[in-house]
Amino acid sequence: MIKRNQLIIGNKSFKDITDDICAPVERFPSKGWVGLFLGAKTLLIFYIFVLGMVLANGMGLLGVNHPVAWGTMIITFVFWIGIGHAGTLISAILFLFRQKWRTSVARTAEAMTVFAVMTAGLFPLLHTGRPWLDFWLFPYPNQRGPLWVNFRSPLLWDVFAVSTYATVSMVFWYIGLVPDFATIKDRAKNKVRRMVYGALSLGWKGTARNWSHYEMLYLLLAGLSAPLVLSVHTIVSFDFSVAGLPGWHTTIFPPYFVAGAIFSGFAMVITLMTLVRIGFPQFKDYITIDHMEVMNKIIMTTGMMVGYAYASEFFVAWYSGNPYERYAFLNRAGVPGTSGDYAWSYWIMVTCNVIIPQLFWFKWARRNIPTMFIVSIFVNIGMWFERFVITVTSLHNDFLPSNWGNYAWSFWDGAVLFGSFGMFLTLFLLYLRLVPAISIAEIKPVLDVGKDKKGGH
Amino acid sequence: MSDTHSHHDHDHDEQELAAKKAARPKIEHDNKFWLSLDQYQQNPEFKKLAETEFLSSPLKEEDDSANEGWARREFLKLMGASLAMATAGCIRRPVEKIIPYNKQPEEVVLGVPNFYTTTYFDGSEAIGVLVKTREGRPLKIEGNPSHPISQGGTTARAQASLLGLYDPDRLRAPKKNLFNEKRSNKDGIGISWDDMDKNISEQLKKGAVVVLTGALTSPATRSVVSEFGQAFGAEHVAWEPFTHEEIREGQKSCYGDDLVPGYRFDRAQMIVSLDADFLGAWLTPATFTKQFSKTRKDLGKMSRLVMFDSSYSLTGANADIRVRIKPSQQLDVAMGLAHEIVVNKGRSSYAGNSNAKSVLSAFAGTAKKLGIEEELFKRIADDLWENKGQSLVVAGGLQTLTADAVELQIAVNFLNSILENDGKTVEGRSGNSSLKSSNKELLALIKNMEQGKVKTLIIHRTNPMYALSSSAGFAEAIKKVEMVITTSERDDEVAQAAHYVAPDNHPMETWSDAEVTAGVFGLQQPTIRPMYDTRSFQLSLMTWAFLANKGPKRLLAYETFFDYLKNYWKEEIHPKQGRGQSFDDFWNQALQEGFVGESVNSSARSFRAEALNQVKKSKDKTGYELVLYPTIQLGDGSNNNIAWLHELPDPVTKVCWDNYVCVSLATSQKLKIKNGSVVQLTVNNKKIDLPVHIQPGLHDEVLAVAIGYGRTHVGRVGNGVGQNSYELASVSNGNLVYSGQETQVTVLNKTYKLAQTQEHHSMEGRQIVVEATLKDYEKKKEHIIHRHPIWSIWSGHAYNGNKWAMAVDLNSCTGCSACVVACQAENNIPVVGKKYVMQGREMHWIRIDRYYTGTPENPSAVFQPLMCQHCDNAPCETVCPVLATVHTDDGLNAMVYNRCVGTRYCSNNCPYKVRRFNWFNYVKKIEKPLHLALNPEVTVRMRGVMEKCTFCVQRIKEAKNEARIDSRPLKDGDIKTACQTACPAEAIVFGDMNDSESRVSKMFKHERSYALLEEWNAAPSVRYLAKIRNNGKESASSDPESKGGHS
Amino acid sequence: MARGIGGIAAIFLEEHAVLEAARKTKSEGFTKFDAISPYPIHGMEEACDIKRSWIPYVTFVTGTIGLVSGLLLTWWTSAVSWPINVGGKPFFSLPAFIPIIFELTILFAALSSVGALFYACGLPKIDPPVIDPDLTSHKFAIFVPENDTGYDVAKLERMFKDLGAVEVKKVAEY
Amino acid sequence: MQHRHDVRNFGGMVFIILFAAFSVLTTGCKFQPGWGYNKGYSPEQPIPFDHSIHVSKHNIQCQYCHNQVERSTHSNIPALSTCMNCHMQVKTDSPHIQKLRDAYDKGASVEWVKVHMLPDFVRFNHAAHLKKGVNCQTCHGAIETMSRVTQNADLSMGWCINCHRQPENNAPLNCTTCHY
Repeated sequence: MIKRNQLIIGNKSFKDITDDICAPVERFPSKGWVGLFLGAKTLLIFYIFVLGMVLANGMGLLGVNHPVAWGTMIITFVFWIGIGHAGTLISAILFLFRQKWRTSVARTAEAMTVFAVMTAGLFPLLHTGRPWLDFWLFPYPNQRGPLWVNFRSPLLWDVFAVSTYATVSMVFWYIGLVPDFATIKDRAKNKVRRMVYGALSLGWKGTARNWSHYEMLYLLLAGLSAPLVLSVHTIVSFDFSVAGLPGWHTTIFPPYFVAGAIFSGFAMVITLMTLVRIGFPQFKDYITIDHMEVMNKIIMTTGMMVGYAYASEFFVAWYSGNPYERYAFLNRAGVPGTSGDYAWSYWIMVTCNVIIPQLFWFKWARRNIPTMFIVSIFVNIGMWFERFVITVTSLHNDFLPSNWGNYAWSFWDGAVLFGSFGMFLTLFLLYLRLVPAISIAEIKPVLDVGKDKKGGH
Repeated sequence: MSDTHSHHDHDHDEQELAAKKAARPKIEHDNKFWLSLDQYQQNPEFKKLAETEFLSSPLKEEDDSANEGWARREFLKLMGASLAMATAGCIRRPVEKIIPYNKQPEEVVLGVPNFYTTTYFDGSEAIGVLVKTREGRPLKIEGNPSHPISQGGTTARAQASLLGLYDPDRLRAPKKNLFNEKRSNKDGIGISWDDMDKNISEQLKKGAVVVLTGALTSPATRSVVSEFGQAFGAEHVAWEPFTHEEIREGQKSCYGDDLVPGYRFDRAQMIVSLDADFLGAWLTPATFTKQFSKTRKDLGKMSRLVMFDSSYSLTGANADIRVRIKPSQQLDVAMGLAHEIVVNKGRSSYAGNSNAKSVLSAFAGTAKKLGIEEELFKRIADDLWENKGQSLVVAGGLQTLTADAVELQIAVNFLNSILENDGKTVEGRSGNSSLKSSNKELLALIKNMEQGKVKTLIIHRTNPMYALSSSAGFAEAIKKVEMVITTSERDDEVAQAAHYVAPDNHPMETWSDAEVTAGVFGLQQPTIRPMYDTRSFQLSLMTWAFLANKGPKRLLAYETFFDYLKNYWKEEIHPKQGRGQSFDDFWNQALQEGFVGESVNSSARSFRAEALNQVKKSKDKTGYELVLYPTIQLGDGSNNNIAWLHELPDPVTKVCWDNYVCVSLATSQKLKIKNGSVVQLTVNNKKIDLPVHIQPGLHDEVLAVAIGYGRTHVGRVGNGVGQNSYELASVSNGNLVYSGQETQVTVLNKTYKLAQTQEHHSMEGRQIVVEATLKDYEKKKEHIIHRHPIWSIWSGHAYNGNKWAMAVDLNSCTGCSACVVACQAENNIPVVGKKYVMQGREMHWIRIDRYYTGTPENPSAVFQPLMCQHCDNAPCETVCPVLATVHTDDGLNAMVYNRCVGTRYCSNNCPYKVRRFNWFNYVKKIEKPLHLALNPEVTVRMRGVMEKCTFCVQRIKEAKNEARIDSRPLKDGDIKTACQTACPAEAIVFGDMNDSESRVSKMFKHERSYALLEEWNAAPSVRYLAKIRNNGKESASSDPESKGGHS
Repeated sequence: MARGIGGIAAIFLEEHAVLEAARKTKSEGFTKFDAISPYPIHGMEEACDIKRSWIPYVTFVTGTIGLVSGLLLTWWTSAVSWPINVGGKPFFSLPAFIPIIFELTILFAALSSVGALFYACGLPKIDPPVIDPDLTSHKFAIFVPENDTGYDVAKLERMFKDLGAVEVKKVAEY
Repeated sequence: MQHRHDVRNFGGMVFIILFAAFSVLTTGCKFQPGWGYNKGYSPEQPIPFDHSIHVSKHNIQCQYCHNQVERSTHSNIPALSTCMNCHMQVKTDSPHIQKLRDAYDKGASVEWVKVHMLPDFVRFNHAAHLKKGVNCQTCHGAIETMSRVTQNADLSMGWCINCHRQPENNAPLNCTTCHY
């Protein structure tokens, strides 16, 4: 078997590992962190104000209109949900594939997932005309007959999929955290911390019997999350593909969306990991350049998958002979003879998602932190525009030319989009401070992987 | 909106009379406003309310977020609200009160509407209408189907006039203006009727009185005015922008009768219109559309309409053959046709007439000169001749008011005479002799005023301060008049210059009558007690005469104009029209039917050959020519404060909330201007800046501008919307010239965004509006439509009982947009204002799509009314998560507002995009008393709720219940949707598909019928009948076999 | 909370040492003893003679329950309780209901599995006794409760020392 | 391992509490039929009009006062003139009747407190129901015995639906039956 690099460098002992990983939680926050946090928090407060305004005045504040009745909120919802896929993917699917390198990034990736899903989850709720009635989307016994819900509507599937996904991924994440909380509790110097983390650790003891149940459960959750994570973005893609609009009504959407989700998810992991490595230098020994490289490879692969999807969409549109479908795609690309009002967004998307990731063919690019950081940012942008292209271009020119129109982008659209980052980052920064960012219990078994004396377990 | 709340006394003849007798001498204007009980009791709190009541307007609305303080309040309120919502299930509702009538008016059944016949008059057309009232509240205007002239047809403006009644900017009491010597200031104060009447009657005694009114179609009013004239030696001058004087003069010099003849498009097989927009805004569009559509239903003998169009008029859009010209060419075309017939073909009795020939000879080879396809021109002339006796040539309207307007009329009359149309399609005697307004008389009056010959000027229902170009000098002249009195219902431009404003009642509040055409009289009866302290114009005149104690007995004898009117009918109308009925029967019948009499038949009149000599060939002009034209929305601009009309997009340009200058494509390229770039028009030294709208199909030397905009004192809605292009009219040798004036264009470095509800104008080769030439249709029959093989994997639900459906005949629809306003009135559809129309948020449930076909230089237009298609496989229903839109067992696509959470998924998934979303809480912006116009049968939608056409489900219910109560089955035609009743062309038919005998199911089986986006298999319950163009050509622009649905 | 049970515990520093110790303890005939480690140690199950976890059965059963209840929910509400014609589709449109059914299956299975873990490990525990705080960091331990067959402090202490325990201590309660 | 019992119970307790909270939240008012609706609402009226006297004692038909109910969606509250038809003579001495009379003479009215309130987006058609043979009592309860009008049913949507659902009534179940 080919010799592989160590997963953890710097000849750590178990104690070192514990110390390193617990450090951010136990030490006083660095200036950098505080700065970032204040920034994020301000953005979050702004976000809350913006959402309040939208709630108070109505969706009319945003650019949504007739015919483009879905806009920034849905786009950004899909964007965050997409990002929220990498975590579970890494922790579940890679776990099933016994990919040991996952251990150092799994925890943070999962955290990212949870926070991304939280951020995303707000949008479908808030983008309705009367958000205070959203509870009508749940089938609960009522005094109206009772009147139930329409299980045929993809939006209802969304409700079930997203809430299930949120719950399960959160549980999955928490279960992974339990032993580490116990560790922190036992290391705790002051009473409060001991109490808090004691409660969080649920009184975990780490006896062999517990571990055997624990590992079994972890395996099960991984097994359940794997199809779940695939189903979620499949169902999100149904929101579009089940509708009849040209450019939406395509069978390729589920795989295409899932690929896109993994793509954007890993990009976001890279973005965050580079930051974590800067913020907590000791993590460089755990989140090594090798880890980054692996993920960059995944980014490039999924990037090309997405590119393939773009291409096949065009082919199918042409091959179908459906004039509406054909027009929709020619219009996306801005072919002369179409309105092509949104061609710019289409080409931004293609550039960011298909062309730029090709850099990763080169090893230096895969292993160069600044490069991969920039690329990952581009991918994030590109993936937001992918959803923009899908949502807006299909709606703005559909069947009857008489009601063709454009999206009326307003200040509030931008505010909602950027504000959502405030929410995400605030949560993420808090996470870095309060929770061991790498799984202490999971990383120890892979300590020896790649070490010369023995080839791991 | 529990209806048991309304509790005013209902307006009823006997009661009203009794009340008036009691209230004498303060007659029609008692202080009992009935807006609400509080106000009724003069409650001070209400007074405070009333003062603060008209603050915000949806139209002037700025982005609410701008005001943060407000936002915070609003935000907290919302927080509270949502909390309340969350627990709403578990708290008692607020206490509501029921205030029953004091005395039950026996004709009022709560919740059951009453219909009153009356007449709507807009200055040119008197339409017989039914006013639907509930608990004494006018709610809707319908055409009166039994009316002999308008036959149930209405116009957009007639439909919208309801809103004028509830206009918050109406004057609520008489006013007095205190002027300085120069009359430069304006300082209005309130004044009591009594004081005002005293002062005025004193002033009147000085004599030199002039009564300036609009065209008075009401015989009784005319008699009041003339008797008032006898009293004070007052001269009566009638003027309004659309004088139709040119027609009368033309008639006079050709036949010697000074009237506007009756045109009978229903008898015409070949129609040639020279800029007469008779389907849009010329003369009596509702009636004409009715007549015209009759000749388009039976394709066996379908009429042909040829339009020589200098603007892109609605008539031009409906023409089988449209020829673009500029105003200075109108005369050439008319005479050219005559030349073609008389000289070239040597036809008609004038073939031998040397004089005629010599006059005509000047117009030889017109077609070539005007660059009109000569073959076409010849064929038009031939068609006219071949259909002689049943062809019709018309010209008129502002577009034809050039220097040689009268010559044009003479030429047209000449054509009609040689074609033996006079007496057949042109009826001299059945014309409307009441349209007597005159530019010349007005200009003469202005001279007198300048010379101080006028001491007192009484102005009624006309607005020279706005609608008359300032070059006529009215504004200066009026300052020379000792006392100016106006009866304006609002503080308008005239009221600015008047000493006294004696506000007139709204037509719906007051008695009157109308001479619809010679021999047909209509009654106008009030449908509501005057809302404010106003008084009818006629009663004002009577009162002043009464107080001065001058004038014939009849003028002084009556306390109310109603008495006068009734007596007038007894003396003048009953003897002629009575047919031996007792007067009371006659009167009641008139009230019930809304009219009496029938139009007199007329025979051919002899044409005075010498008239032809007046026609001179004017030298050919080059350079840009101005075209001023009225729009179907605003007409002459008198109802400019009605938001419905401003938001109603122009049927051709699809622009709303503005006027603009239309230029042809070539011109725009020449001037390097785009839609919305601002240009300055200069017409003899008068300048006006207007945004550009590029209008395909215009003559390259035409600059077309709509009049009726740019009012300064009409009210919060209309003020400052668009530019007043009346200014561009100019006075030349004692008459007003509107169109055909030389115009300079300067491109300004500015842009101004126009609100356009349809921005894409080609069908992209999709089968949307199926159009075929008559020839093609006769050859191909049903194959003009490309059918798709459609199959489904399951049988679908069965519809037993009723299955509601609608058929729209695109061949009849003229795009007149009456249905749009009718729908808006019926269904409480909010107006959103220009800002939000630009963001694509207009709310119309039925919209009229307009597509251009053919070349961009001279495209023809097709119209397609589009409302919810009520698909059996409704895509919107499948995707609604909360079952807010579902299918009913009678085939309706139900929209349940109170269940809707507003995901807007349904709108996305609707291939027709007919759903509308309440982006803001528009209903909160409805200003009192406009809320009285809300239809209690239709739920008012709140913010965040989707809405759309419901097939007027409330009317379905109403009809069903009536049938149930009378225990009879529902028959076809019992249910008529709002758009259907409004349509003057009878293009819309609603009914039960399961009843194989119903009109709609017959139309569904028609070979021209097709469903929009059939291949999409949403299985709509609306089907369209293909448009047929009788242009004598084969394979028209959109041949479905080559383009439809494919490409 | 009530007191746990006392016993003896040996602390080790090496993974293989504690594995060794576990095997020895088992061979000595102890049954109730348990091994404590900061992370799951492969082979510890056999070493301590722990049966395969029974949680998967819970997962399967509850998963099935989720599936069936999803099916029933969608079918009963849309086809029985109040059938409504939505977009001309059949009242019971099974294909459209599959996503719901699937998600419910997963949800039920996942949550109940976690519940099962809590049950199996008796979580949550409030402030359980700790033998050595480093046991969740880098140390390993074997704990033999005093009620185990043939429990003999001296004997065990000797045995663990031989096995290389860095420390052997009596635990009041665990 | 019985020494874990207490612990397990603790977990169980938490679980049960959570479940209870959840079910209360989701099913809300479900367990108390009529809770949150105005069932039993019986406000003080400006004039204590007594149906039992008028209907049961003097056998006045409902339609005598609510005379439009068979023609209209609304059942009208009688105009004061209707009351005065009798009360010109009957019981003129009663202070309440005098109150009524004063209002009548002043041309004013009486502000009755509305008892049966439906939301504005709900359309109930009296005439249609009467025509179908539904009698007043079905919805208004034993109104003829009420000395003060009391809301009898909760008038919730479910309550309407339950009646419309019965096959023997073959009443429509469309949304547009009540909402438009």
